[in-house]
Amino acid sequence: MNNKEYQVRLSGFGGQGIILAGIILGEAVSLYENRFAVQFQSYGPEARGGASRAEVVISDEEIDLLELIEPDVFLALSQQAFDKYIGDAHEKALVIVDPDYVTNAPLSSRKVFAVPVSRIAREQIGKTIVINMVALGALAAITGLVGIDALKKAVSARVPPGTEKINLKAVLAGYESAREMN
Amino acid sequence: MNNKEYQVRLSGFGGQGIILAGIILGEAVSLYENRFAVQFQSYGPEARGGASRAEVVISDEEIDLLELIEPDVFLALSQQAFDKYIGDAHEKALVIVDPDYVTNAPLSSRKVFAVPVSRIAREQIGKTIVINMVALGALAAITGLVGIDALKKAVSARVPPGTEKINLKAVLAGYESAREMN
Amino acid sequence: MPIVINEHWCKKCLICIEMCPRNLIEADEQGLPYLKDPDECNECENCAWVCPDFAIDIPEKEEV
Amino acid sequence: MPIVINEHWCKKCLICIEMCPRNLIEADEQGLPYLKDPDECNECENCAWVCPDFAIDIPEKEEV
Amino acid sequence: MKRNSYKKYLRTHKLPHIWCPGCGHGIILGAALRAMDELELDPYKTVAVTAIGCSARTNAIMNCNTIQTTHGRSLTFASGIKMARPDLTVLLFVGDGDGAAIGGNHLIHAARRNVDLTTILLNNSIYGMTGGQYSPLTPYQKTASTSPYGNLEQDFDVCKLADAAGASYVARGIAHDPRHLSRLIRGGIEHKGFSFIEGISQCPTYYGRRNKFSSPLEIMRWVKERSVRVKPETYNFSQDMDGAIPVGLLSHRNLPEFTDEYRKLVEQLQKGDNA
Amino acid sequence: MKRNSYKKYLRTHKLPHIWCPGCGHGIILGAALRAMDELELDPYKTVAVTAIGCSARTNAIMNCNTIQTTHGRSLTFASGIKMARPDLTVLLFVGDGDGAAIGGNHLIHAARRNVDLTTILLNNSIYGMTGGQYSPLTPYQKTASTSPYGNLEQDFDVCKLADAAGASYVARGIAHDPRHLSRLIRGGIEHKGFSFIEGISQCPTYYGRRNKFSSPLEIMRWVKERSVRVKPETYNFSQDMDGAIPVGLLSHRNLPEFTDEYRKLVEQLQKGDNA
Amino acid sequence: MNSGCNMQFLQGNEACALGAIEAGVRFFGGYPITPATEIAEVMARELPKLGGVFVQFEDEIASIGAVIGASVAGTKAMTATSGPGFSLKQENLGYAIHVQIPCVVVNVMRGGPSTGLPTLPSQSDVMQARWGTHGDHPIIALAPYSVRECFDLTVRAVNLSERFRIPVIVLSDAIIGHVREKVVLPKREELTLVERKKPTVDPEDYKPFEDDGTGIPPMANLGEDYLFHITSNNYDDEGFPATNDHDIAGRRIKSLYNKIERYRDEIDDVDLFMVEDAEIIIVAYGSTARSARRAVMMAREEGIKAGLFRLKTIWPFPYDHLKAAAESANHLLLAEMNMSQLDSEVRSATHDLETKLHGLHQSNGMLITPYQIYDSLKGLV
Amino acid sequence: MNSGCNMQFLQGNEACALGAIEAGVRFFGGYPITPATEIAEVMARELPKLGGVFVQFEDEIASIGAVIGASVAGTKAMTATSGPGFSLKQENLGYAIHVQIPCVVVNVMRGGPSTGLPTLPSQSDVMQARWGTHGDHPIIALAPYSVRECFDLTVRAVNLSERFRIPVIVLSDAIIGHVREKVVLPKREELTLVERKKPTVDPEDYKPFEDDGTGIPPMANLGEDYLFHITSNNYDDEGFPATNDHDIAGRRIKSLYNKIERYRDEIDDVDLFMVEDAEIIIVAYGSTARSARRAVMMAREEGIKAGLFRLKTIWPFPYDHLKAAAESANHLLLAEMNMSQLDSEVRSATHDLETKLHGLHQSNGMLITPYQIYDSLKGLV
Ligand SMILES: Cc1ncc(C[n+]2csc(CCOP(=O)(O)OP(=O)(O)O)c2C)c(N)n1
Ligand SMILES: Cc1ncc(C[n+]2csc(CCOP(=O)(O)OP(=O)(O)O)c2C)c(N)n1
Ligand code: SF4
Ligand code: SF4
Ligand code: SF4
Ligand code: SF4
Ligand code: SF4
Ligand code: SF4
Ligand SMILES: [Mg+2]
Ligand SMILES: [Mg+2]
Repeated sequence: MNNKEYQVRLSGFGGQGIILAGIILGEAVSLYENRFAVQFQSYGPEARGGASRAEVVISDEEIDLLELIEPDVFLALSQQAFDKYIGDAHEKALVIVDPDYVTNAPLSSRKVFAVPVSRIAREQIGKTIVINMVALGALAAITGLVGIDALKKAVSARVPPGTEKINLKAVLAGYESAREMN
Repeated sequence: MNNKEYQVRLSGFGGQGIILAGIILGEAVSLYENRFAVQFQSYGPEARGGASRAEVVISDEEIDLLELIEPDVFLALSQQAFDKYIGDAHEKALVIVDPDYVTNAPLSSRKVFAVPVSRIAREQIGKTIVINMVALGALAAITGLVGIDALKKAVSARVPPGTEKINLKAVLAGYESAREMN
Repeated sequence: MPIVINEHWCKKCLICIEMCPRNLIEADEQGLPYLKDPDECNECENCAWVCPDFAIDIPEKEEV
Repeated sequence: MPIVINEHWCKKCLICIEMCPRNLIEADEQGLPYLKDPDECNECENCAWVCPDFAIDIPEKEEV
Repeated sequence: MKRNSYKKYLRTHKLPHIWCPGCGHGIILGAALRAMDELELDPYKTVAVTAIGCSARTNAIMNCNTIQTTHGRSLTFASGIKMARPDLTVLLFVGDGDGAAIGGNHLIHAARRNVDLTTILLNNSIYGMTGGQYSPLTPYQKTASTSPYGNLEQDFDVCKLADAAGASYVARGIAHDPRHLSRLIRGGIEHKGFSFIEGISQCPTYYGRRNKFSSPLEIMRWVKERSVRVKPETYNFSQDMDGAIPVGLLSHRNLPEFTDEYRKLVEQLQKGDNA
Repeated sequence: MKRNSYKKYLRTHKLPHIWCPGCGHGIILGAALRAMDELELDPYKTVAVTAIGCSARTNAIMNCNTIQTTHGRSLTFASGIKMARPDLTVLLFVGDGDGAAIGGNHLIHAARRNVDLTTILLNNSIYGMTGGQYSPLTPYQKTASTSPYGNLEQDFDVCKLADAAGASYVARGIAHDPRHLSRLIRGGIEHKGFSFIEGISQCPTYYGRRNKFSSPLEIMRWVKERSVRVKPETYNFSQDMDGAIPVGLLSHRNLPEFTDEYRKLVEQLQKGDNA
Repeated sequence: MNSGCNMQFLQGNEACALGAIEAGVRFFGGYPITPATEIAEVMARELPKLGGVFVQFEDEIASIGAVIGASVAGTKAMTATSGPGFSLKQENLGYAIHVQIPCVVVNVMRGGPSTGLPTLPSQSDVMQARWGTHGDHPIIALAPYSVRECFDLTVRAVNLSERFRIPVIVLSDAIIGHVREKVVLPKREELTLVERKKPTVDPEDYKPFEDDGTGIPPMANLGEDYLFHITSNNYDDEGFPATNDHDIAGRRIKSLYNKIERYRDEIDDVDLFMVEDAEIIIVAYGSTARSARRAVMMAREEGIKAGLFRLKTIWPFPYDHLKAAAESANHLLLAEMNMSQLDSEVRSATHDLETKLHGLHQSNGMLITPYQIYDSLKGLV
Repeated sequence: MNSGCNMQFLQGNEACALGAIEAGVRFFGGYPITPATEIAEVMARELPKLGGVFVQFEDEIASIGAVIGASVAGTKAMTATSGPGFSLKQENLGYAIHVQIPCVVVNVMRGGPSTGLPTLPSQSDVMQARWGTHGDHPIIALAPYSVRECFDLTVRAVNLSERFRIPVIVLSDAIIGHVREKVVLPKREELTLVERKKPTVDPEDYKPFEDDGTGIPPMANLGEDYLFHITSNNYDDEGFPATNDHDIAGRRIKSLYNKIERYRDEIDDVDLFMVEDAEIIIVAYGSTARSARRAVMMAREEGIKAGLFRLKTIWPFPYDHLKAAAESANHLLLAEMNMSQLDSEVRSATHDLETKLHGLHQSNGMLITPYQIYDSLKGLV
């Protein structure tokens, strides 16, 4: 992708670690690639349970965009999240879904990448809790918005001590599985 | 006195009924002579105990003066009140004092009327509680600012039922005692 | 059916399962509770009382 | 004098008069209290304690 | 009362509600609705008043007059409503932060005045709505987002407080036993005077997660195990419970009720005037 | 302690004070000053905090650090002072309106936290400063400018309330017996934790005049006659006193004090950090 | 002080209480504070005789809360306070504005900040009356300048409040509240009273916040034929929370503003005294305007063409009226008992004019006297 | 999130808390409220490690009361809240202004009125920050527009507060408070910290409110060598009540205003972005200014001579700066996430200019985007 501002929306169930994924994506870009990112999310009671989302804007330059206007990249790990947040996604947005959970994705004009992140988490890592890491890896591979090295550093720095290994493994698994898709 | 605004300040001990006297003066003028009066007083804790004052502006026309600028008439029933409130009294103000209590009244240029109101109350009425009524009567007689009839009506209407007689007697006693002074 | 679970309201908290004195409720694969042995249910209504989501009805006899 | 009344502070409430166990305090014409019989005073300090105006001092023996 | 007839007090089209899975507030609301149903309260003559918090979410799903007010202030609004219209039945649902922190003063004063209001405090030991800060009912040493090292403050015995303030009906129930709680609420509504019912609820999302409870039920059970049934005749608010939680009707007194007293005054004055 | 040495805690150049003749507040302040004197409190290390009301007039005439705050909020300011500087001795003088009406919430929460503050409530059963309106401590049926037909509300037993909220030292004294009151205040200052002392005062100007007391002393005597001495070992806040007023130390407990708890946390964290 | 009788010598605060009673107020939630307490005291004495309710609450927050509650229950309701209490009422005042509950709040202004000058007059809560509560919101505030107007504007406050479903503030001051003067109160039958508009639709069709075309939704009372919900959050037409709906939120705020802007001709209220040919116009309100009127007369006697633009409705600020009046004047003199709080409003109103602006302000607990204003006028010619 | 380290990806609220800590704040009195709660949460975690005190109080009134108390006791102290809590704090805020106690109040603005839009951004407490408390009073309020500025302006708020003995308000908003972005925080030694000026006179000569010529009286801490009195009433130089002294009252209020006006060059803070040759100048602050900056760049690319006048200090309002900047522009565009609250201020500042004023405002819980502003700019050429 070229030198502009990329608007990324990550979404899924509450509890899937979507927010953490957004923060890690932002940190990877801004702390480990010395580029720029801003990250925001929904707050408060309305954000509890049900669908959850986190948003990141990524650029090579300083960013003055503090609200997502229309996502260039849209990741959805649940049907509910897909339905709720696809609304304003850009016509040409890259869409990434978990095909096991998003079964109905009417997206004629958009590029849709189906990455079975939950299956990968379960089968390759043995823990569904790392689903967000798998998704991050996949997103990195598909969009090229962040390098895998920076992502790995960001993950190591953020996750609870002792869980670095398994999380890194998950990121890589997602990355590998999606690499050929790009 | 001629057709202008008269500014009257009544003062004395807290508890001498100064405020009530002010209200009655105002009511006499405005309800029973169909002229105009506004009345104000000090409020709040600072007004408790010690010196007390009430102020009345009297005129034949509507009044837009809501604060005493300088009294034309100044009545003081205690030395403390005299000292505290004489300050801004008009050079040519009429001053009425109770000579038994205001013993030090340095008033070279002003007209001073000494009416022993407390003595009158005690000796003629037998109750010092009517001192304020005696003072009102005296003030009416000396200043002519209010007619004795109106004053009597106002007193009757205001004082607690059953006490009309004694209060009227006090007003008249004050009035008579001061009549010759005018 | 002695109890009816409204799957649109149920939030899969599993409280009903633990609170059935006869252990008659189980969760399906999706985590949704169901009455596994209707005949054993004595309609004690425990499950309905503790459901935080008003998701369990015990139909009136005459309604059944 | 076993008790000293500060007449600038005294507000003539008369509480001291009633609270002296020996009835030693009286009011003068102005309403100001005074100790009528100093010799009878045992310096119990009651009057000083109940004076709301800090107007009564019981001088220390050594100060006297 | 039919088994599901309590549902007429629900705005069912507002369901599912937005409480988290396993949140105790729904259980306590269910107990209250069943009490209303037993008493056959007329929804048109019933007003439920809440303030802000997850506790206040009871309101939008109840099918009667429902007034959601500012945080901590529901008792003031409710007092105005009851004083203006003593014929209405007024219920309150307050949170532990809402009712005992910011709203503590209104609680003790409404109790003192003995206004005929029924207040149900949904005690989940935490500020749920704002994401898990400690409240005046968070037990000593429990953690919350603003007591990461354990709560250093003592918690209120809020029933004792309400009683000391003058509440004439005081009770405590728990989510684990909603039938019992429902009877206590019913008693509170029937009682003429200020009724206070603490309902121990659970917040699995914040309180539970922070304090290592693995499920909503675990919190319910933890409470249940510590609870002991008491009776007003023998219970004394100062008695040492050795960590146990007294539940049941704790006190019950007949005291002059405020709107009643006021009505009598009006009658007396109006008689006097017209006489 | 010399007989008049308590006067070093007075700003004597501010005397005579502006209280009315016979106002009980001066007697209670005198009792407090003598307690301070017995304990030889260092005025530089002592802070007296008040709010608004005749009760707050204690402050300007006391010779120590004196902070007069907004109506009802003195306990919040005092909490901040004490938490920031636990080495200071902090005393409060609050009114019955100030401390129990608008300030009621801060009273119960400071009591709950058990912050080491000594609060003296000057109870004259009326809003003195604003000219005689009824307060939450005005007895039932007494008259005031806003209860011309007699007060319809119940009054608090404010000691019971403070105790129920968590105060670890609770006492009541009366203006008729300032020596006893002074001992109670002294005990409160010595006690480590939240101490609450109700001092029954008199407002002859408003409460007295409205309720047909002909002199300050008559109110003092009225109170005295109804008072009974009790002991914390045997006194129970729920006991029926049949109209009598219990005076003395009512309860006394050892509970963790908040600033102490906080200091321990800091020490623990700092040890951990540096280890 | 029987309000039936004709000529009386009344205090401003008394007149305010009597006005409320005549306007139909039957609930008063009080908390004592100088210089507003007399209003509560009159209410405490009079309301129970009329079957109305007076209660003194534990604080100002509770008293306005109860007032709003009583109003929801269908009773005209009022509270009165001064600066410190007015600050405390702000949160609940915002609630009432937001959920469109009528009520009247009297603020008898005294000197601030904080408890400041508890017994002395000021006009320093004027901007707070506009902006004291958080969030975007409109407000109506009226300022009486005589005892008679304490009565009249309280009646008007109740009426505007019921008509527009909005709290109305009466900004009195310690002078106007405490002064006694002769008044002849209107007879009951001379008063026009406004009652809130009730819904007429079927109960199941009632949406308590739906615009019926007037911008002012009909309001049912609690306990009658309509069930409804009120929320402090942003809400839809049915009164249910809509906290994430930008469209509804935007429309809601605009509708709150519009219901006031649209009816400005009913709400705006200025008293023009000798302004037609005036070269210098004084802008004033409340007790200061009383002095100003006198100053105008003094100036006119000297041949100075002075006039008075008196605000009886301060908020919404009558920009257009002021602009129209000021167009032909050379000078505007804003006289206020504060540090010139309305300065920006006056400048804003006259942004496109050449008129020169001057301020006469004083914040020391003293009324600005006629003589002070007169001196200022003379300084401008 | 160790504040020692250099580059971080931080949330605005976190940066605000860290700024406070770096500036020396050691007392925080909290009460939870969205979207400000994270500030309290960071303080709860960090302060005890530093020996500082975090306490969550029973409400917002108590939390600011305790903050003022702690400050009197010599500790730099802060509280944070949002609209409803900000309304509740107004009475005590006025006290702190009046008695000249330093402290910092952060208001992370969300949509009102009432609880309105609890999780969504707005800038609708801007006028309340100026006028929320009763009585005449000055105030200082700052508005950050980035995470880095949340840090910087909190430090500055603490400094200004200590320097001028006045509460300082940080007006953040739900966007700025919650956004995460990269920041490089200054090192401790790069920061200039201000400590309040202590008295140097002999204890018996200390008058805590006597002007030493600077307009800012030195302030002793409780429990040190000076005894003093503070009163909420109007006070003399010794701090004792002077509730009937008009002279003292008048001087006191003026001195409160003057200590701010006199030091405007230290307090005023505007960021001029491409304004020199601008024909259209946007006036904005906080998150809206962020969008505005972007819009200016977009417009410049199209050859539109746009510029941004950004308020970092909102109060006192920088009338002179705005007038100077606007002099050569044809158009001013005031962009705010509210119903145009600063309109009168901007009009007032440009009263004597020919510049045309326009408003772009939105009150629906949504940020005004760069594109919206850009469109408005285009509409003006
Ligand atoms: C004046 C004010 N302060 C703070 C808040 C933020 N707030 C909303 S709900 C809440 C507390 C909720 O806790 P609780 O009362 O225990 O109810 P729960 O959510 O736990 O049921 C707070 C502090 C507010 N809305 N208004
Ligand atoms: C917020 C606020 N509300 C009301 C007042 C007015 N006010 C001043 S003192 C007081 C009550 C005083 O009564 P109390 O606390 O009993 O003290 P007392 O004067 O009787 O000693 C009131 C209501 C105020 N200053 N501030
Ligand atoms: S009604 Fe009783 S027995 Fe039947 S399922 Fe429910 S809890 Fe079990
Ligand atoms: S208790 Fe209710 S919500 Fe929970 S699992 Fe059972 S039916 Fe579902
Ligand atoms: S010291 Fe005792 S005995 Fe002496 S006068 Fe006083 S009260 Fe009476
Ligand atoms: S008690 Fe004190 S104030 Fe009262 S009369 Fe005696 S000396 Fe005077
Ligand atoms: S946050 Fe807690 S209290 Fe709120 S809905 Fe969820 S579980 Fe219930
Ligand atoms: S009004 Fe009452 S409380 Fe106040 S000083 Fe006078 S007697 Fe004391
Ligand atoms: Mg809770
Ligand atoms: Mg009192």
